[in-house]
Amino acid sequence: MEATPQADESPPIPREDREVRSRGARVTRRFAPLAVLIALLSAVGAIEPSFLSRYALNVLADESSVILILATGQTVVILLGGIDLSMAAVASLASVLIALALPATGPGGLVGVLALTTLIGGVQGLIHARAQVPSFIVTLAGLGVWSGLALTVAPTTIPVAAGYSAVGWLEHNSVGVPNSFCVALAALVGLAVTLRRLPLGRYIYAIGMAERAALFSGIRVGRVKILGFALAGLFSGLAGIAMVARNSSGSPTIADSLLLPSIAAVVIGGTSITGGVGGLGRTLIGALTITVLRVGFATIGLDPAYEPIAYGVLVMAAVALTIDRSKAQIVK
Amino acid sequence: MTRAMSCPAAMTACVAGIVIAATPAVAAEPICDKSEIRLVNSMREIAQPYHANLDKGGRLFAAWAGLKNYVLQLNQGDSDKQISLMRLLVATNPRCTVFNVEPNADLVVKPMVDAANRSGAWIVTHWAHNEGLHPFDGNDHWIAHIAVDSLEAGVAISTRLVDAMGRTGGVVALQGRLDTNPARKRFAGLQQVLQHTPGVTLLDQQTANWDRTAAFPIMQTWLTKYGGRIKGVWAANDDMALGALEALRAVGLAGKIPVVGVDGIPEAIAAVEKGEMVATVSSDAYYQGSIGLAMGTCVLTGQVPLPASWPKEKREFYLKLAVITRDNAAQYLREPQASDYVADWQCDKLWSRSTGKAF
Amino acid sequence: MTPGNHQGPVGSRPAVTGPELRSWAPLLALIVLCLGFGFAGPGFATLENLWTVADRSAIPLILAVGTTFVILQGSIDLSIEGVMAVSSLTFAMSVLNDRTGLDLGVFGLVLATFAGAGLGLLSGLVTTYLRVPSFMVTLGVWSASTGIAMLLSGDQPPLIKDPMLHALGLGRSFAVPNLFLVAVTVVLLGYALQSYTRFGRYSMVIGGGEDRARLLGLPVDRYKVLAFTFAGLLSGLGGALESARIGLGHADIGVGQTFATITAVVIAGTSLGGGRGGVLQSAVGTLTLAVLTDGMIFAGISPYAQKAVQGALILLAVLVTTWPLRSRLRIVK
Amino acid sequence: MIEPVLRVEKLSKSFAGVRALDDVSFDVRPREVLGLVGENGAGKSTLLKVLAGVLHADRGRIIVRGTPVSPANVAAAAAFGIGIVFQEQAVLPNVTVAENILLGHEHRAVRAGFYDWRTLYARAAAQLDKLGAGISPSTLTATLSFAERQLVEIARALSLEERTRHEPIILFDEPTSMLDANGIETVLRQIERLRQRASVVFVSHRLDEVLRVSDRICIMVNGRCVATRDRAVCNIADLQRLMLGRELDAKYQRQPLSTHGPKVRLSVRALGRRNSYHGVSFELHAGEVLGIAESAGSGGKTLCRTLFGAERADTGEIVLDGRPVRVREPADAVRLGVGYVPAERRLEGIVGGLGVRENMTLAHLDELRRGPFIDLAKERQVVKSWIERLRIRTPTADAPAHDLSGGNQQKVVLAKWLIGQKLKVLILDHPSRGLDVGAKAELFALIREFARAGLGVLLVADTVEEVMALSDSIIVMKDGVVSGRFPASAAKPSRLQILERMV
Repeated sequence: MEATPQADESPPIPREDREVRSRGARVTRRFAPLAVLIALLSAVGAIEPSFLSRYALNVLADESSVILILATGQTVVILLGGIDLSMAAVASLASVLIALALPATGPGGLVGVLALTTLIGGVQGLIHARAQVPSFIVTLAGLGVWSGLALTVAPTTIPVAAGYSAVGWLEHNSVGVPNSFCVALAALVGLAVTLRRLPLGRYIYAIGMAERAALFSGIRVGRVKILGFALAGLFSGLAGIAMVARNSSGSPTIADSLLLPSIAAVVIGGTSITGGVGGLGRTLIGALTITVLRVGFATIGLDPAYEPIAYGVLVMAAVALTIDRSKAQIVK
Repeated sequence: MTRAMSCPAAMTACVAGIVIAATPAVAAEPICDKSEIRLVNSMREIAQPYHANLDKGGRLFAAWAGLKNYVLQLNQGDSDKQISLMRLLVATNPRCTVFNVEPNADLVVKPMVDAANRSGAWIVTHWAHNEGLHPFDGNDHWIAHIAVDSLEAGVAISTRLVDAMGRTGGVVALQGRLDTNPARKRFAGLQQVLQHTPGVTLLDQQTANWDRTAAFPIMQTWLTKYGGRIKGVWAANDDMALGALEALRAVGLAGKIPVVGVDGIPEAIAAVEKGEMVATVSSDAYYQGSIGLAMGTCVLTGQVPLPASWPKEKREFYLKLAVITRDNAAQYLREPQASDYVADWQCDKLWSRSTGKAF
Repeated sequence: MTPGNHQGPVGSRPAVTGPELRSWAPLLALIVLCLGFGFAGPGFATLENLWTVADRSAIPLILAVGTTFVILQGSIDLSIEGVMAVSSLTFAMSVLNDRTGLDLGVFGLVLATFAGAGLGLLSGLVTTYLRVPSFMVTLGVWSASTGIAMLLSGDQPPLIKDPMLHALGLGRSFAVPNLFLVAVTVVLLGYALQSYTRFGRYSMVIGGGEDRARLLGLPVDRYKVLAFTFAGLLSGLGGALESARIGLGHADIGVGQTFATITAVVIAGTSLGGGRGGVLQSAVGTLTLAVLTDGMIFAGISPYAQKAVQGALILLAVLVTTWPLRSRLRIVK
Repeated sequence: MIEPVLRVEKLSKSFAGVRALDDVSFDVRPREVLGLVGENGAGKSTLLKVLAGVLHADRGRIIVRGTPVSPANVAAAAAFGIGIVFQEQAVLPNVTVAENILLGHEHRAVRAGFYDWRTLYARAAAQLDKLGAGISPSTLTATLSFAERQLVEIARALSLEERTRHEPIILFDEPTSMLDANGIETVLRQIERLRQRASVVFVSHRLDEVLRVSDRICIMVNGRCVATRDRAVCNIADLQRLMLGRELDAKYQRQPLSTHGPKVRLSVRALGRRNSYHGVSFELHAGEVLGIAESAGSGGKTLCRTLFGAERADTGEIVLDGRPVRVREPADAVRLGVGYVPAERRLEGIVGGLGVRENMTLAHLDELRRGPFIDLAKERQVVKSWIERLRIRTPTADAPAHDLSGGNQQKVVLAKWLIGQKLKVLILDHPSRGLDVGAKAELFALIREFARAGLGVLLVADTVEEVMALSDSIIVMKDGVVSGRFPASAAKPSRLQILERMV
């Protein structure tokens, strides 16, 4: 997956039709995802009205929190033009470590685990950026290593023996909405501000859109990439915490089933897989869509088999709609 | 797409239970009208015979009790989802809803019980072992936890195995996924038996994740590694036992080396009847899939007092185990009818299959 | 070409010794590995265990051959598990079984294989005509086909009752496991395709320089679609054979295979960038993994550790092959 | 008069409004070698690409042996008997020589999709024999030297003889630019041999080569063929005079000022990079514009990219404001106050998807921060002022940069650096590439203006016109070494003097 630099000689796409195309893409990118979400919600609601009750929506919010956290981290990496296949595995590892650590360390342990997962992400970023290995290889390898490690550290489910209160509050409602969702949302907003208002954010978009140009503008591309993957690691850690809070225990495979949904959340939201285009608002929509799919289908008694099918189709459709074809002539 | 947690043993319909001190005859106020009652079976999937039978059992009861509202919740091995599905459903009419839960993993029990207590729905759980978590500790809506003593299951099959081996020779053991309680307990059962059988040694053990496809090559490697020294094969569930059996078949040893498993899935029972397997523990999925719903219905219709008033041994108990061997295999191959269970569904017979053994 | 981008230095002879040497390294690694386990304990270095490893590697070999062509072209196929699931159930339900009345025998095998090919075709078409990166497409196909398999599977995995097919999956001919014979045939076929057909050679060409291939007006898309279809075909065959061996059709039959296959293909020097490596390399890689797994069971190491080892291997392999390509202006996503 | 095998009539081609070919016309006669010369950007490569079907003309006709054709792609062009020899990077390293030669038209060598390697090798060998090249068709192309790969390219072009009754027309697109002396010799000898069996169009920067192999030479300026000369009646000097084309407009006719201060901004000492340039030393003063004139691939461009940290230097040192500095990556250079305006604007200059504003401030966001945040108000105001100051024509400050015209994009890139408070040295890499005359003039004026403000400006360009128009002092580079120096103090050099030392 190496970008092919076009020689300056090669003819650029005539401006007008590029405008048309990119405007069309922009429109679909912005509105199609929201439309899909609304359509799904109303469809499920029509069949099972209680699904739209305030309580049920609360449950939805709570359910979406973990996916939202994972997807938020994933968004940064995808905006950079990469992908992180290891996030779910790292989250599982984190859940185990937290469950082991809490009794001894209390809240302090959480900080430690977050630091560790951030480091894990950073290391993957380092290998990707410095050794110039495609991110999806590095993280595919990471997926194996970290889940293998988690299973070796603790082959069994580990109930939180003591100190659950350190994470338990996430499961309560303070402002009428589950705290876990508030936290996820807060994290998302915080990151969104970073992306929009901090130089780092500009750098991330610039790298995703035109890495060379970013490099030639004096951006330390390697450093930014490492930072991006470190962020993904941090959010994997957060997801791990949310998982422990929700299940009052950690397990080496607890988050594994969320890998595909979290990536799907990002691309279904309309963030382009080739990088540089998209944002966290879209990821929020994507995450909610995925959640409606996950629990909505089951609620209306649809055979769960249709759920993965829906993912698959939606992912392909979303990428086909949002991908920026003018960027790379060669798609691999 | 994580691996299935297979479904461990339970017990059989045939053995009559010691009936526990009958419940007070005084019937309480009905909580719901029959028409309001909603029955929910929450389980992993229905792609495996065991789960399919849980569902069938539930439907048999609903039909027998004349309750229209039966809901099946599948979580596809996703613990998170199992919890969310329950939380969503109790958004409406919780107090007339009964959950009969086959936990995807131990860890889902607490969140689901909390959901029940908060919403006022009623829940009966199976299998899981949650240290320090009991229905009678103020969890008034957790009607009961019906556990299966996996240790006992492990002991049961292990005993049959060593006997079939003539109490000498080497055993290889295929473990279930190590992050599940039954896997650990059943293996503990094997170790217990081996302690008292000096003639038999454990040659090797590996986890095959409850999985037939994974068990096959492991068994192959063992066969080459230990060759003739393998005199018996122990598997934590039937699926892996059958995988190992295929490996034996490939080298013409099927039927010559005793194999044991747990679950009593049809294939395994057939193998037992053919003599290719020595024993399996049939889990009466039909019973497990219906008894929780029966308990709930009795509570809601006021035919039994509120669970809070029940003695501990009625809130938390083990099912008795029976083992399927060549002698009794035939009777398990037949598809059960509602009539086989009507006796157990009576509100005064709800505990007919308890071992009475406390935790 | 500006001196800025990562061409070989002007006028100098391009470095070739690196790759040339490396191409033998994997084979050496495999041999060393065998020797290591052989000396570590008794029983490993026996003919019987040789056949065990052979049998274990049979289906991975078949999967690896298909995936090799996709990777040679610089694409990737993550759909293996899903495709295997679908073909497994198609197979189990079309041969003599306890679910449907069908009894197509060997044609069931063909049917299942074509089912796989169909899914591969889908991946290929979406990648080339909608221009969606292959790893996203195949991720989607993986998910979708898993769902399809679940639909087919219903509430009870269909059991295969056809003794002939069961024997095919389990039996041996002249002491050699049947499946291994099938696998060897597939590998040889794959090698022939790679070195004697336009499909094989153009896969190399596309991997070596897709822009050049398009410039010369080669039907690149056609061969890409072909590669995905072929990969799907072999994933289908693999799924069906796995079912024949285990005796039932199951949606989880291929779990873990995608990761293992890509690892196998990559560790023996087939470059994910495309254009370098081949079927024989993939075969060596697959055998290496099989020996590793076998040896680890011998050594009593839990399979959980193997996951980690595979992960480490894939990274190591890619590091070794891509390290020389590093340059300040190289863009890698 | 002999009937030409190839006639080009009023061919025109524009890229994003910039004329690359402007009604160019010429003939190629049977078995003749036609040399095509002209300054970089004169349209030579574009012309060949159109003839070979890689690009498509906007207007005009291509007539092969009396029949008008418009090749859709390389394969189609080959069917008309037109073959092109790309630079050697084009061959595939990972397949055999034979496959490279016959790629796409294996014909008899592939039956029903199956390769008959013996036939394939035999047919490839036949092509190689025409060249008398001692390359085995079965070797892996990666193991060949660059010169040998070039021969493989030629053999591939020759192979189209088999598909046309007529003798082929072979186009050479700067086949020698990447080769060393021996390599060049081999290729030229091949072109000599080709005369026996084909017609050739030969493009090169090196006039001596052109004079040596061509029968006639067509001189291109600004996308048109301004003259055609027989080899017999012209010499390098004539060609150079013709290449410089019409006398330049007055606005470029300025005496270089040598009024820049004595302060040395940048001094480069014996800088060298393997296989690119070596032993380059010079000093760049504050307020001075130093121009490096070179023909493509002579090392000057790489040198500039080295100073910006995009390339590594093997030897020598870089001294900025008296302090020796190390630049590992462009970011280091930017921190030190060095800016770079790249030639590949769309690839390295602008981030097409981002707005003008984001592009302008990308390199100096730290200077626009309030606390950790970007001070958007300040940013807008700064950007606004620069848009006015550089007269950038854009609908809004937030319009996507790729919607701007080349000239305005270039101004945005310029502004990106000028915004920087501590900018010391600005490196311009072919700044006027792809700009029309008006945009050029405007750009040059700006550059001079800012140079006066104490900036050290380093310019590398391959057209004498551009270098002359901007520079106070001039360095000429050829084959990686400095082949001429014209300090501002000395008398102003003639454009011929410079060209002589370039080619």
